[in-house]
Amino acid sequence: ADVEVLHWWTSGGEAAALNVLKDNLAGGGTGWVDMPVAGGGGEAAMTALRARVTAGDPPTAVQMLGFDIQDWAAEGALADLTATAQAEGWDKVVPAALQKFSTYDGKWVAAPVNVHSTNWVWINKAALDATGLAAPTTWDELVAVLDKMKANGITPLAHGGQPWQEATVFDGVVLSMGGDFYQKAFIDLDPAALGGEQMAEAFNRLIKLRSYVDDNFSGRDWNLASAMVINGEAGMQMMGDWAKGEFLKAGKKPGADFVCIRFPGTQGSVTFNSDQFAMFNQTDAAKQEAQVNMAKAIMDPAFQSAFNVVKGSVPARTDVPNDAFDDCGKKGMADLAEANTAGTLFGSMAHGHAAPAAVKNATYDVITAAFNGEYADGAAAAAALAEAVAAAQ
Amino acid sequence: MSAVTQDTAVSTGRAMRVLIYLLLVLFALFYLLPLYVMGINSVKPLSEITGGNMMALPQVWTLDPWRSAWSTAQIGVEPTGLKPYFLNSILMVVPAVAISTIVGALNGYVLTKWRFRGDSWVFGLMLFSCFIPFQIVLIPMAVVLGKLGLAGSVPGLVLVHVVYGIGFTTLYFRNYYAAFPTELVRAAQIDGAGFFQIFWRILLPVSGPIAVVSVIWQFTNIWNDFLFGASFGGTSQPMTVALNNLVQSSTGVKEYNVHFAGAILAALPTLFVYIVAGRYFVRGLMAGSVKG
Amino acid sequence: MGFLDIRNVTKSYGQVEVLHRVDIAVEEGEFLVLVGPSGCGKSTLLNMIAGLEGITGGEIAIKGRVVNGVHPSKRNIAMVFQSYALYPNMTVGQNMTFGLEMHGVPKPARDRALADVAKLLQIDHLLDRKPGQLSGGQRQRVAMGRALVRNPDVFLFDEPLSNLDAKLRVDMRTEIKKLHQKLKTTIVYVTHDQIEAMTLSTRIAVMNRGHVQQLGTPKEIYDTPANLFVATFMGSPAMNIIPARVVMQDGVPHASVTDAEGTPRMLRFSQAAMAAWEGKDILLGIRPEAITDPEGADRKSGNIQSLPNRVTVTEPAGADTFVTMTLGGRDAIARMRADAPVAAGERYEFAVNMEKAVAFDPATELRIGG
Amino acid sequence: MGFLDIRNVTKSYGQVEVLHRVDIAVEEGEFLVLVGPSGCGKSTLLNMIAGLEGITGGEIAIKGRVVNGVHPSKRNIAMVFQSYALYPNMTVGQNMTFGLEMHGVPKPARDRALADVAKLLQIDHLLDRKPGQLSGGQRQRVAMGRALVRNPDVFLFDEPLSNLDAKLRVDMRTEIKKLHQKLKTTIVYVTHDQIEAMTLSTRIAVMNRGHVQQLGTPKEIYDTPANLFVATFMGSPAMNIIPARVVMQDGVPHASVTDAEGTPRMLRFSQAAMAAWEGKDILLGIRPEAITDPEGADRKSGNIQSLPNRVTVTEPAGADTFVTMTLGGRDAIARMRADAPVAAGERYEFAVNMEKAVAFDPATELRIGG
Amino acid sequence: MSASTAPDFRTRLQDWLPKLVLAPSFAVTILFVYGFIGFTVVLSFTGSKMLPSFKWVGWENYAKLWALPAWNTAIVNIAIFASLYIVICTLVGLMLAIFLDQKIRGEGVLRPIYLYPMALSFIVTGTAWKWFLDPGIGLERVMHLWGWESFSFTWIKDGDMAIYTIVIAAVWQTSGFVMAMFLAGLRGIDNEILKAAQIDGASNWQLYRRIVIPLLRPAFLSAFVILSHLAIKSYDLVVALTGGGPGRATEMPATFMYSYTFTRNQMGIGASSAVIMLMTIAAIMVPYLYAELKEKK
Ligand SMILES: Nc1ncnc2c1ncn2[C@@H]1O[C@H](COP(=O)(O)OP(=O)(O)OP(=O)(O)O)[C@@H](O)[C@H]1O
Ligand SMILES: Nc1ncnc2c1ncn2[C@@H]1O[C@H](COP(=O)(O)OP(=O)(O)OP(=O)(O)O)[C@@H](O)[C@H]1O
Ligand SMILES: [Mg+2]
Ligand SMILES: [Mg+2]
Repeated sequence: ADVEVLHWWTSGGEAAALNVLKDNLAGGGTGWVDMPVAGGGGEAAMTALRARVTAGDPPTAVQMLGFDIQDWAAEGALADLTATAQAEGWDKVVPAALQKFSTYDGKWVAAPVNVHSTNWVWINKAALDATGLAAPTTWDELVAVLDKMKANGITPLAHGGQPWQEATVFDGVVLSMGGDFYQKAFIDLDPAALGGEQMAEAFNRLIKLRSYVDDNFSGRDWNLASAMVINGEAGMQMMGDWAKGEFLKAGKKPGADFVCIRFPGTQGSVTFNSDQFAMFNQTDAAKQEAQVNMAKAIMDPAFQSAFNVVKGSVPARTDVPNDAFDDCGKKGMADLAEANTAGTLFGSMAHGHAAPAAVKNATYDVITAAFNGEYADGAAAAAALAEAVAAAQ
Repeated sequence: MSAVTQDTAVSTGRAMRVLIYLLLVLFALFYLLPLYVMGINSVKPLSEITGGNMMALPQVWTLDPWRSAWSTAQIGVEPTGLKPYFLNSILMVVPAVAISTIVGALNGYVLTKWRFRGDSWVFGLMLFSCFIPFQIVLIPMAVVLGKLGLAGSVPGLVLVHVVYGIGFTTLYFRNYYAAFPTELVRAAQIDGAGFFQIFWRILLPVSGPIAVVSVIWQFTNIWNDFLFGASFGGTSQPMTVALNNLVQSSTGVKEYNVHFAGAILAALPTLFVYIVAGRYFVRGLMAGSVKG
Repeated sequence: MGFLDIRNVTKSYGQVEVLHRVDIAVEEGEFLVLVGPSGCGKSTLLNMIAGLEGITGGEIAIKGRVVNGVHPSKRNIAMVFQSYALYPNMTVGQNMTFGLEMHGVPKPARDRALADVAKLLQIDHLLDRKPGQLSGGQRQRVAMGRALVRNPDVFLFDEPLSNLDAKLRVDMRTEIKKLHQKLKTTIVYVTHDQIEAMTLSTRIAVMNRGHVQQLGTPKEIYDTPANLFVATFMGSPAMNIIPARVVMQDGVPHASVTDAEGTPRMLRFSQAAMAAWEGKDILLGIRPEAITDPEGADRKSGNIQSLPNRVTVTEPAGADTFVTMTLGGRDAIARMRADAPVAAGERYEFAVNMEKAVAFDPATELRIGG
Repeated sequence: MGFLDIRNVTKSYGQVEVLHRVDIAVEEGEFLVLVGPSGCGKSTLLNMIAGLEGITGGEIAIKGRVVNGVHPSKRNIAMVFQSYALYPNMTVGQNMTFGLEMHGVPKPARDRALADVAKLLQIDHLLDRKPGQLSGGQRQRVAMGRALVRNPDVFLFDEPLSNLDAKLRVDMRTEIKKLHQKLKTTIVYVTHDQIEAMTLSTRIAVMNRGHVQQLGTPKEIYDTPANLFVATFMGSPAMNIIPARVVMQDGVPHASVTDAEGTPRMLRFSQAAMAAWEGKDILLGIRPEAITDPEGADRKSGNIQSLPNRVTVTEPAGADTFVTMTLGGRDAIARMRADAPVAAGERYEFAVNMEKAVAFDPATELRIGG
Repeated sequence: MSASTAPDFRTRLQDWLPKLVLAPSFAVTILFVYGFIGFTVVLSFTGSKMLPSFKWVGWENYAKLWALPAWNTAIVNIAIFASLYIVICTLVGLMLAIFLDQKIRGEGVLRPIYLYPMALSFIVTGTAWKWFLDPGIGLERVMHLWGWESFSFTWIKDGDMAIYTIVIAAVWQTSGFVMAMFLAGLRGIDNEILKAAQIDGASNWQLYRRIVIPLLRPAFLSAFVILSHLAIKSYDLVVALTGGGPGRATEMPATFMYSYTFTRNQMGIGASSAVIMLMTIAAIMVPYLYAELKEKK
């Protein structure tokens, strides 16, 4: 039987990476029916999914992020993979923070493919060297480097003005205020933390970062921002690990041409988002079998390695050998393992792994507004954030 | 209709005419500019785009982006280019346009030549369908398509496009047939022709101009539709969805030249239709179809 | 019982009754013309005979068969429309045989019928043209041919000549007349041109506001109009309607009419019965051709009266000269010979043919004096 | 030099010359009617006078000033259009004063002019209505009012009555005639209705295919048409054109015409000059009203000839009866008294007024015999 | 009356056929348009989140909707956008139509150029304009490269101005269509009226202002109706051009409705915003339809 897969990895490297999975399945006699819908980080795909499910014709497997999985599971639309998971021992190799999304009510409903961590900073090596400073590890060092870069006549921070990009930056900022605070504010949605002084400070930092961004940032695609770093127009970019692909594609070498660091002050902690394949209920036995085959194939360590090497992310299993990965990839895997054991692996707010969609979007609204200077200061923004989150819940 | 197509009797001075031509040409440039930008950048290598002048002619001319967009670009897991989706679009557009045009023609025929009590109401109700935002019908439409077993199939898409197209086609044909002498229908009745015979033998043969308008309108709308295609296309997605997949991927590398080539490729059929049959479009508008 | 019977037929659109109890029996071979002002219901009545409009009340029978509710194609009628209603996408030949085709007549028979009719109407050389390539007169002929080819019981014509220019109209009129004399088919013909009505018909029904005002031969309608409406509707220029008083002189009734100066002038009636109206006001109806110059007056008439009066306007129209004068306080028109020696502002001695004069009761507007 | 001079004017659209060297001088106060079949160039000529079409060759002068190239608004002309061309968005009053407003006439003066003209045309009660709320006749009046109010040198009318029904057309015709008699403005008037042309004009220009065929008074045009085209175009029913041969009898020229049976009948010419055509074939032109019943014949005529013939069709038209017969192998029409005792198929003794007959050279189609 | 007056079968069938032919379209319209509108109205009173649910919440969604700043932004934006878009499109369309109507050589070439943007999908339009308006790579950059260093055109990046860039692109896309409508209207005006006005002494400017433009009233009305409904429905262009940004500065009711229904899993609020949009469209359309249909009777 075939699996029908709804996803939004439609072009270039992503699609090539997915092809690895497709070929794997084909080897096992399971066909692949492709249903790609790109746009808006999966928004269009989710709309299509809703139409498919409402029509009573759900795809076999759907690429999905964070809370969407939980929401669909709550609707009772997802298939139970627990038997397979137990047989394969998934719960031992998948970080608990990921399991929170892959399971619902104690049952496995999705198979995680990768972990993207979002608190990365990509720095042009030459630009950094020109400042004479080391790669920053704290907020103050970061500000120093940025100031120096500004003085050197380049745009210190390359940024694309789309809400999710701003939120990605803000993830790092909040995480740099401490893992507990991140947990309280974005995952527990504690009103005190959301509207409090620390959040005000976080917003002030965000507003500060805005001052290092050129005027043309709004609406810019993230990869154009990457290109600015690559060709030295800008000093650094705060972006998830998918940005690495742009650097590699441009023929740049990690360590030699560019540097990858965790957002200053967040080394040891990781905010992540994880692409998973949620399995939708199927009535046909053959399809159910294909579905199980697909889940197994996804969790196959060889696949996880092969896929993530191409995609730039790190495997969702912690037991995958890192031989195939480059420096940044190795660092990412190590950080993930470390955070997992230390309990500092957090779902990314910006990528819908901290709170449900309504809250996420309400947060976007405030972050974007703050970044665009609509609030007088961080305190005002923090107050607005607390209010918006409360309204969205 | 010959009286309608004559030029105005207004005479203009020489200076004024120069000014008019100037403005007309300026506006033509304004309208052509985006097409120029897309065209010129679709024949440049990517490096010239990210670093260079958008308006400049390419230093290196290349047709690779076109080849790539058509047949090798990655759309989903398959590096197929837009080619296979083109066929999907055709399979969807042709029946949808044909059915909606014929149904519209029949409706227009009934609404003008077989009037009955309340026919204006029926028409008014149908016309309103032209004006609803399609996002709102997505969920209930999915339910209905699911119940009909048409979800995720070309026939399902055809149905959707026909349903939301007949408002327009009916409007066009109604306004056109309203000007068609009712006496002809009466003559045919006396000659013994029935309802459908009158339609096929008398009205349809003279419906050429308005049929062209209806076809252009429906063709462009359906060809360009994304929302329904993405939601109900299932595995037979139309061209727009593929194009969107090509240009919108969120975390992949963006090959702008390929995107532009793809965009033009996807627009070619509609551009072709407009340029070839465009004169009838204006003529159709003159036949009164703009009203409503 | 006639060949085509219209019995007490009424027609309403919603609340509005547009035809009131119309009752006409048409004999076989008759040429009935329906005439009347625009909107009086002529086309509606014709469409009801054709079956294109429903019948609200009463019944219509063709050859004794009641046809209310029978489909138009089953009535064995043919119709010629004002706009000709030729099918623009078909050739002349196809236009003419479409009805036969619809009635399942096989091709050879159709072609035979077509050839006959085309020859009769002299349009054999046009059969392969489209209507758009024909002149107005040719189109009119094709429309007639389309009707003829069916060999129907009744022909219906709805203002078939009104789209032609004046000259062609006269020619086609004669042609229709000849055709009728040759074929002797029953015809119902609608027009609002009263010359057409007069020349073509065997009988005329003058209609107004959904009522038949008078039904009779052209001569009856023209010479003895039933009422003021018929009198003024038929004839061009219209009959002069002159306020007058009936006065007895030498024991015979005269009409006393004031001339342009207000002087009463006596015109002897030919109808002795007018004596009954002595001393009363009436409306005197005299047709323009009955007021003329003495040289142009009808020598056969037994009652030519002289009427001196001042001329207001002269309009030489080639064949005749129309002269306007004031009579009984109103404008009256006289039709005179082309070179009658009249000039505006001068006095002239007109000759009035009182044999042709009629009188109306001003109150009821009905004709009086028998 | 006239008041309005059209000198050798030609007009071409691209390669096609639609007007060929037209040469007309219009006197002040004249009423010139341009008449001719559709497409002969009447409107084109009028538009050139108005300045709405360019002049390809020749020149047009108004009051001695050459106006070629002068903008329409600067020519001091006014024009009434076939469709009336009233501005639908303005009231009647605004329609009528728009021209004055455009010429910068102050409001009080405009209002005065409006009041005068509205009174003259009896449309004072309509001034606040929109054109859409008027009947055809009222619209026509407003269109005339709009022209009158400007007090122009020349009035141009392009078929102003052709959109009215027959009755109204006759009334408005008389009214225009009266108006011209009162105001004495120079008028150029286009029509293809020859009755209008005859009754209204002081002079007529008959046009065909861009040529002026004849320019003359109505009587000249009607009685002595320059050629066959003018003869048959003017008059309704058209002049009968009968093939004949000139024969000398008793030293005077006669037309020998074959009757329905083919028997030659002699009709004596009034024109002695026809003797020059002895033995030759000619076309004899006799108007229908010149062939009549003996009782209806013109008593003043000095040359009434008797013509026995068989009747083909009779068309009683109320005022007259039209009788068709065969003469010289062709149909000819006679206009007779309404109750002339004729019937189709029977023989009758017609009276022909040969004083009114004309003759044409079959080759050149020009009138002969002086 | 005799029995033979009952209509024969064929006549009766012919009486019914027209209605039978119209019936499917009518049924489909009732279900797919009015049924769905009804469904949306019902949804707007429920607590639907990700999928439709029928938990009745009364007017709560409406209350929430009007409390949302983004909705207010959307309302303000649509007001700005719709008024500018309608006015500019009408003016440009009218101007082009009047100019094209002056016996222009090459009208056959110019007309399709003005019309073709209608043929393009929003993805194409959005991509092209986004590029063109982007200061970093588009017009501004080109001007800088060509030596006009002080040239600045950063509207698309400016929260206060971005809405105007949508106006530009939208005008670009539909003004040609409006031009065609006006052209059709102009060609329908009786030439004799234009002649009459010239003889009356009107200059070209007066001729158009006093006579022609008032006569184009029906075309204006049609243009208004079509443009206003396009404005209210405008979704594609916003998404493709600015994605609602910068920030949420170019949020419109249609994008708002879509995002609440499909990406924020707040279908109830989305439905209530849809109902408001529908009511606005109806408020414009119904009187127009009523007048139009009554007049044609
Ligand atoms: N479908 C209809 N609904 C309502 N009234 C109608 C309808 N058709 C015709 N009428 C009215 O019926 C009356 C008669 O119309 P009809 O067409 O028979 O007139 P007519 O005598 O043929 O006029 P004309 O000479 O203008 O053709 C008119 O007053 C007309 O307004
Ligand atoms: N713009 C034009 N281009 C080419 N030919 C034209 C044009 N306008 C008129 N014509 C031709 O010029 C000739 C004269 O036209 P015009 O309108 O003057 O005729 P008319 O005598 O007024 O006819 P009608 O009685 O039908 O109004 C016609 O043959 C017509 O086809
Ligand atoms: Mg009628
Ligand atoms: Mg003309």
